Amino acid sequence: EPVKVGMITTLSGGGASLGIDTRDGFMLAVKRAGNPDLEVVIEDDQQKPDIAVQIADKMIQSEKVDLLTGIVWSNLAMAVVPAATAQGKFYLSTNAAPSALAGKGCNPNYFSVSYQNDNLHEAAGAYAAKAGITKAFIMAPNYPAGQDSLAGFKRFYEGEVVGEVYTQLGQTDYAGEIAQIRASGADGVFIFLPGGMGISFVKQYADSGVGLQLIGPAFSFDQSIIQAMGDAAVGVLNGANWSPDLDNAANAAFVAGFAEEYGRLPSVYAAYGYDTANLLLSAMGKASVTDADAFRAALREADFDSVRGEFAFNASQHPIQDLYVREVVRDGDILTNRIVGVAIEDRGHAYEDECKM
Amino acid sequence: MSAMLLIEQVLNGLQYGVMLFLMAAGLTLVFGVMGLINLAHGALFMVGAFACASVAAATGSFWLGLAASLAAAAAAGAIVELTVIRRLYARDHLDQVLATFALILVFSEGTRWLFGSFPLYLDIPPALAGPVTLPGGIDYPLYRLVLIGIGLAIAGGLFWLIGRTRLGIRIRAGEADREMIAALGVDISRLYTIVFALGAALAGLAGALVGALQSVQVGMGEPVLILAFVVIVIGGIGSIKGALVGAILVGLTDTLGRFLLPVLFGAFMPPSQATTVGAALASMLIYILMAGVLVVRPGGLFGRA
Amino acid sequence: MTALLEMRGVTAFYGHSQALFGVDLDVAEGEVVALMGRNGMGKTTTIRALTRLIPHREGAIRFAGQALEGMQAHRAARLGLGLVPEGRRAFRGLNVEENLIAAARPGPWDLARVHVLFPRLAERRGQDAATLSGGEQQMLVIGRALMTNPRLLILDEATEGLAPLIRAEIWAAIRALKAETGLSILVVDKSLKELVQVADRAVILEKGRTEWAGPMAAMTRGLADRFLGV
Amino acid sequence: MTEPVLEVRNLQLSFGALRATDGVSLTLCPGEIHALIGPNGAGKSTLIGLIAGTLKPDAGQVRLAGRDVTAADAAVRARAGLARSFQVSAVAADLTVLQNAVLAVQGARGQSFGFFRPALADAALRGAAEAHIARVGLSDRRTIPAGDLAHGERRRLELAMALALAPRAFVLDEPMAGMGPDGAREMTALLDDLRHEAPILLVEHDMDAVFALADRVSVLVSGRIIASGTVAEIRTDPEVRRAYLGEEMLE
Amino acid sequence: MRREAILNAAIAIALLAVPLAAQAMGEPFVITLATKVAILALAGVGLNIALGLGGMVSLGHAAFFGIGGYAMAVLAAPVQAYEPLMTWPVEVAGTKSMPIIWLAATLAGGLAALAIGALSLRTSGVYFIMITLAFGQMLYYFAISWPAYGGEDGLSIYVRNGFPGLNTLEPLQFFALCYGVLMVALLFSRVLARSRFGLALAGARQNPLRSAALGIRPYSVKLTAFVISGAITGLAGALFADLNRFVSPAMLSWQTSGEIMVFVILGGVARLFGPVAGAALFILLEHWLGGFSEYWKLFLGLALLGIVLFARGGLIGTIAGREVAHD
Ligand SMILES: Nc1ncnc2c1ncn2[C@@H]1O[C@H](COP(=O)(O)OP(=O)(O)OP(=O)(O)O)[C@@H](O)[C@H]1O
Ligand SMILES: Nc1ncnc2c1ncn2[C@@H]1O[C@H](COP(=O)(O)OP(=O)(O)OP(=O)(O)O)[C@@H](O)[C@H]1O
Ligand SMILES: [Mg+2]
Ligand SMILES: [Mg+2]
Repeated sequence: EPVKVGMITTLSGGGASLGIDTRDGFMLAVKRAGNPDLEVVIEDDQQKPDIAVQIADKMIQSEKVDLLTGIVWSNLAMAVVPAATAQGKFYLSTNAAPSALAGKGCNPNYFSVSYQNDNLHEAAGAYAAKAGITKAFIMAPNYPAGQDSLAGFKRFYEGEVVGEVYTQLGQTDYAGEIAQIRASGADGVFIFLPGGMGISFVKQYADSGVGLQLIGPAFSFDQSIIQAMGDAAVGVLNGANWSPDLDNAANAAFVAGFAEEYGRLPSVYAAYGYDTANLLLSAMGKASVTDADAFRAALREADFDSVRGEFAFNASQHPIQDLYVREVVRDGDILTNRIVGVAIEDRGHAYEDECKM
Repeated sequence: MSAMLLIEQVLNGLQYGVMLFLMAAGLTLVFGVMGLINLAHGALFMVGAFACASVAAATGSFWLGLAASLAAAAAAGAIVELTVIRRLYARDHLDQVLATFALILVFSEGTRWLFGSFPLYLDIPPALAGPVTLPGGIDYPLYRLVLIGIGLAIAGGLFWLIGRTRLGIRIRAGEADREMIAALGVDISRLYTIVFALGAALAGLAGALVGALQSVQVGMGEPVLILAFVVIVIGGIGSIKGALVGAILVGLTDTLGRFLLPVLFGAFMPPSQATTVGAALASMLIYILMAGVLVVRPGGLFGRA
Repeated sequence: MTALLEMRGVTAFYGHSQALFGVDLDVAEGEVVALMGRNGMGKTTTIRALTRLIPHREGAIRFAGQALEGMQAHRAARLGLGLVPEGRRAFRGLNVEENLIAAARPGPWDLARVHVLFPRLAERRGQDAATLSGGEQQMLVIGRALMTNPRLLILDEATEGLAPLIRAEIWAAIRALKAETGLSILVVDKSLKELVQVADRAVILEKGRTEWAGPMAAMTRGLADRFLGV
Repeated sequence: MTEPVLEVRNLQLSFGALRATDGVSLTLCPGEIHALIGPNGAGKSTLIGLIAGTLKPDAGQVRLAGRDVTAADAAVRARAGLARSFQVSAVAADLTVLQNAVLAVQGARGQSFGFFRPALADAALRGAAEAHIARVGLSDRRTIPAGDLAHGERRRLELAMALALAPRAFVLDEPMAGMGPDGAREMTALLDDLRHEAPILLVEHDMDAVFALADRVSVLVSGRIIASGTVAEIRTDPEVRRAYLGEEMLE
Repeated sequence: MRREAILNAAIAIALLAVPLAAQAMGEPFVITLATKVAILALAGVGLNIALGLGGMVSLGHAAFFGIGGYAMAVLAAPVQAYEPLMTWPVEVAGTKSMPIIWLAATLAGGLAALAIGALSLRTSGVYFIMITLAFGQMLYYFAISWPAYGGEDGLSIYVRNGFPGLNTLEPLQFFALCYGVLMVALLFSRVLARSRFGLALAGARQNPLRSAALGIRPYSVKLTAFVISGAITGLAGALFADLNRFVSPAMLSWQTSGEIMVFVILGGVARLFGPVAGAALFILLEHWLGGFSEYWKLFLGLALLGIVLFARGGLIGTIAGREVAHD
C-alpha cells in the first residue's frame, strides 16, 4: 500500500540549516530502504507559521498526503499539528515537541520521534552536579521555549541557582549578561541560546575570560553550529539524546552513510530525521496506512533500529530513552561531540500525567 | 548589586553603543546624506562578514579578511548602485523600499547559494583576543576596546567628510535638489556611486568587525538594519553627531534596561515573574525610547524638524 | 560676433503634452538676449531644454561649438551654462556659503566678488538657505550661478520678488557684467522697461514657438502689445 | 473710523538672535488695501506667517473681527475668515485646478468630513469653485493638474483659492510675482475689485501695482514699521527711498 | 470606459473565477491560495488608504493586522476552552461568530491606529516610517514575551469560526466570504477617495500648509484616514487568523508590515486595485517559485527588482498608464 508523506521544514532563511539536515537525514533512510511505496513531498515553510499552515492545508487537500512530518520549530508545530491531527492525519515529529502536545494536547495521531522539548535541558540539569556545578547561572531567551528550558533545567538540578536571566530573542551582544555572570559568584553556567544567539554568546564568553564551565542543550552545540564557534566551544558540555559516537551498529552505519552521501557530519536533526523515516518504514511493513488504528499500533511498536539504541514510546507517544551529556572536542580539523556520561536513563517526560489518552 | 557591576554595565552600554554606531555609520551616510532608504544595508553588512570569514579561513589572516570585507562590500555597493539604485533617486521613497527589499532577498539567498546554510567561523585575531584589566580593576575584552576606537575614528572621519569637504557639500546639495546640482555642472551620479560604495564599505567593515563577535550567518543583517535605523532616527537623520549620540543612548538603554529592569521588578514581584516581565519590557525599551524621543522632538535629537 | 548658442526648431514634451513647437534662439558671444512671452508660453521650458533638464525631441541645440543632443546636464553646464532657475531652488540644508561653493569652478568670480555684489550674502553666510527671505535666496542663486564662472548666464525671472532697490542693483550688475566682462546673458523677465535697457536683442515666444526675433530697438509698441500684453 | 477687521498689536518673534518681527502693530480696515512693503528679509513674510497662524509669536496679539485669535492655529483662523496666499505658490500639485478650488470651498465651509458623496458631484461646491476659477481666468485650464501649470497660472490659482474662502480679510504675499505685464494688469484690476468684498493686506514688490492700489502703505524694515501713510507720503519719504525704493522710482 | 476600470474588473473577475474553476477541478488548495490573496489584499486596501491616499508611509501596519488576529483569538479561544472571556465586572462569553469577531477586530484595529497615529502623526517623512515601525516592534516583543496567549508559540483555534448561513469550513464558502468583504472594502475605498474627505486628504498629503490655510487641519484629516486604514487592516488580520485557524506574533513582525507594503507598491500605490494585483502576483510568485528551486527567494527578489525598475507605477500603473485627471 503506497504511503505519501508531506515534509514541511525550513529550507530558506537563517534557520535553513536545521531543516536541511532534517530533510537530508530523512531522505537518507528513504533512499537506503528503496521502498517504492513511500513517496515524499517536501516544502519550505520559511520558518513562518502561516506559511507552514498553508503548506499543511495544501498537502492535505491537494496532495492528499497520509502523514506529515519535518517541522523544526515549536511555534510552527503548534500552528500545524493540532489542525492536522484533527483532520485525521498522522504527524511524526522530527524535532519540535512542545509541552502542550505532550500533555493536555496529546493526540493519538501525534508521535514525537525526537524527544520532548524539555528533555535535553533536563539532561543538562541532571548532569550539572557531576560536572561540579553547585551554583548555577542560568539564561535563555524570553519566549515560551526559553522559559520551558530553564524550568526543565531546574527540574533535575539540585544545586543553587544564583542568577536567572531572560535575554531578548535574537540578541547578538551579551557583554551585559557576561558581566552579570562574572559578578554572580556562580561556578557554572547553563544557557539555552539556539542558533546564532548561541554562537555569539559562546564567542564573546570565551573572549571575556570568565572561564566557568558552560553547559547547555545539544541544539546549542550541535554539529551544524560548533564549527562556527571554533575553539571557543571546546569543552562545553551539552545534554543530548544522540551523539555521533554513540556506540551501536545503526548509528555507525548512519554516521558513515551520511558523511558519504552529503560530505559532512550529521547533526541531531539529521539523526531524528533518519529515525523518523525508519520508524515510518517499519510501520509500513506491518500495516496499511488506510487502516489508521492498525497503522497507529504499528507505529507505537517502534520496531526499528534507532540510531539512539534502545527506543520505545510511552503512553503519550513520546520516546523513552537514555539522555546523555556530550562534550565538544576538536578532532583534527573539525569540531564534534563525544559522550561523557549518561545523565538520566529511560527518561520519558514531565507531562505524561496530563495526557489523557 | 555592586557599584562595580553597575560601572561595568555602563561601560558595556557605551561599548555596545559605539558598536551600534559602527553598524549605523554606513547607513547614516547613505540614508542621512543621500536621502535613500536602503533596506539592503544589512545585506551589505552580511557580505562584509562573509567575505572576511571566508578569506580569513582560506588565508588564516583576519586582517586580510578585513581588507576583503571592505573590497567585497564596496564592490557590491558600487554594482548595486550602478544597476539598481541609480534609477531610484528620482522616485519616491516607496520604490526604494521595494527595490532594496528585493535586494535583501537576492543577497541573502545568493549568499546561501555560495556559502551554504551553515554559519561560518570567524574569530577575533589572536593579537586582540582576551581581556585586559582597566584602571579600577575591571577585566575588559581588548577587542571591544579596539572597536570603540574604530567607531569613534569613523565618526570623526564622517563628520569631517560630510561637514567639511566639498564632496560632502555636493552630496548634501544633491539631496536637496539633484536636478539643480547637475544643472550647475556637478556629476552627481558619479558622486553618488562613490558615496554609496563608501557606505557599503563601512557596512562591510562593520560586518567583519562585529561578525568576529557574533554569528556569521545568512540573515545576520536584518536585526542590525532595524537597530541602525532606530539609532539614526533617534539622533536625527543626516546628523553624524546625532547618530553617535543616538547609538550610545540606545546602547546604554538596552544594556542597562536588560540588567536593571528585572532587578527593579524583583522589588515587588516574585523573582521568576520579575525576570520574565523585566525582560519583556527590556526588549521593548529601545522602541519606547525611540517613540518617546520622536513624540517630544519629531525630528530626532539633532535633526532639523 | 560669433554664435555662442544656436537653437533651431526645438520641440519638447512633458509626458504626452507638447510644450515647445519650434523654438529658434541665438545668442552671440558677449550678447544679452531677452527671452520674452506671456505666462505659459514656454520660456522656462526652452531654458530647461537648453540646460538639458528635459530632452528635446526635434531640432538642434549647439552651444560653444558643441551639439548638446543627448548630453547630460552636468556636461552641458561645464561647457559654460550658468543657470539661475525659476523659483529659486537654493539648496536647503546647506548654508549660504556652502550653497555658493558647492558647484564653484575657478575663474574671475569667487566668494569675495559675489560678496561685493551682494553684501547681504556675506552677512548671512552661516545661515541655512531654507530660512533666508525670498529676496535673499534670489541673490544667493544668482551668486551661485556666477560662481560657476559661466560663459552664458541664464536668468529665469531672476528679479522676481526683489525689492526695487535691489532689483535696480541687479540690473546695474547685469549691465556692468555686460560691459566689463563681456559675459553672454539670456534673460527672462517680466519687466520690459528694464530689459530694454540691457538687452541687445529680444526673442518672443508664443505658444511654444518663436514668433519674433530681432534687435531690442526694433521692438515696437505693437509687437509688445500683441505678444506681451504691455 | 470703522472697527478694523484685522488688528495686530506689538507682535514679536525672534529666530535665535535675529529679531524678525520687532514690535509690529498695524490694522486693516474694511474696504481698504493696506500695502506692506520693505526690503528683502525685512520680515514681511514672517509677519504674514504670524497673522495667518503658521508661526507663533513670542509676544503680542492678533485680533480678527474683534476676536483674539493669537492662540488659534492656522485652520481655525482660516475658518474665521482669514485668506492668505503664499510667497511661493502652495497648491496641491497632483489635484486639478478644479479640485484645488473645490478643496478650498469645502475647507471654508467646514465640510471636509463627508465620506461618501463624491466631492465633484456636489453641485453647490462645484459651482462655487468654478466661479472662482473663472474669476482668475483659469476656466479653460480647470482639468489640468496644478503641478503642470506654468508659474504665472499657479499664482492665479493661489488667488482663486483665497477667494473661495469668502474671507473677511485677505493677506496676500506677493501675488504679482512672476506674472507677465498683462497678468499683473489683470491682477491689479482684480484686487481693486476685491477690496469691496474684504480688505487686503498686500505684500508686494511691484511698485506700479502698490502705488495704483494702496489706500495706505506701511514700510517694514528690520522687523519694524518705519513709516506708514498714503502713497504720496511714502513715495517721497526720504527714509523709505533710501531703504527701499531707490532713486529711480521717482520717475 | 477607462483602461484602469477595465483592468480592475478583469482582476475582480479573475480572482473570483480561479477558485470556482479550482473547485470544479478538485483543487481545493488553489481556493485557499485565492482566499489568502483576498485577505492580504484587504490588508493592503487598508494600508493603501494611509499610504496611497494619505501619503502616510506606515511600516507598522502589522500591528493592526496582528491586533485583528489576536482579537479573533481572544474571543474564540475561551469558547474552545469552555471558559468565559471575562468574569468581571460582568460575565462575558467568548464567541465564534464571525460578524461579532469582525466588529471587534475592526474596532481594535481602529483604536490601536488612533493611539499610534495620534503620536506618530506628530512626525513626518522618514521619521513617520520609523516611529510606526517602533510601535509595531513594541507590540511584537510584547506578544512574544507575554505568556497569556501563547507567546512566541501563538495560539491555535482548531475550528474555524462560523458565519450565519454558511459553512465556513468549506473552502469555497470561506473564500466567498473573504471575497465579499474585500469587494465591500474596495468599494468603500473608491467612494472615500472621491469624497470630500478624500479630497481633503489629498490636499493634506500634497500641501499641508495650504490645507491649513483653507481651514482644514491636516492632522485631523490624516489621523481619521489612519484610523480607517488601521480598522480595515485589523479586519483583514481577523480573517487571516481564521484562514490559518492560528495566530502568533509573526503576524505582528516588521516583515509582515513590509510585505503588506510590498503588495501595495507592487500593485501600484494609490491605485484602487493595486493591493489586489500586488498580493496576487506576490503569492503567485511565492507559490510558483517555491516549487522550482531551493533558492527561490533569490528569483523572487530578482522578479521584484525587475518590476520596480521597469514597471513604474506598479502593475496597474504600467498596464493602465498614468491616470488621466478625472473631471
Ligand atoms: N512639469 C510640467 N508638466 C507638464 N506641463 C508643464 C510642466 N511645466 C510646464 N508645463 C506646461 O508647459 C507650458 C510652458 O510652460 P513654461 O513653464 O515653459 O512657461 P513660461 O513661459 O516659463 O511661463 P511663466 O512666465 O509663467 O513662467 C505651459 O503650458 C505649462 O502648463
Ligand atoms: N526659520 C527661520 N530661521 C531663521 N531665520 C529666519 C527664519 N525665517 C526667516 N528668517 C529670517 O528672517 C528675516 C525675515 O524673513 P522674511 O521671509 O519675513 O522676509 P521678507 O520680508 O518676506 O523678505 P522678501 O521680500 O525677500 O520675501 C530674513 O532675514 C530671514 O533670513
Ligand atoms: Mg517660466
Ligand atoms: Mg517674503
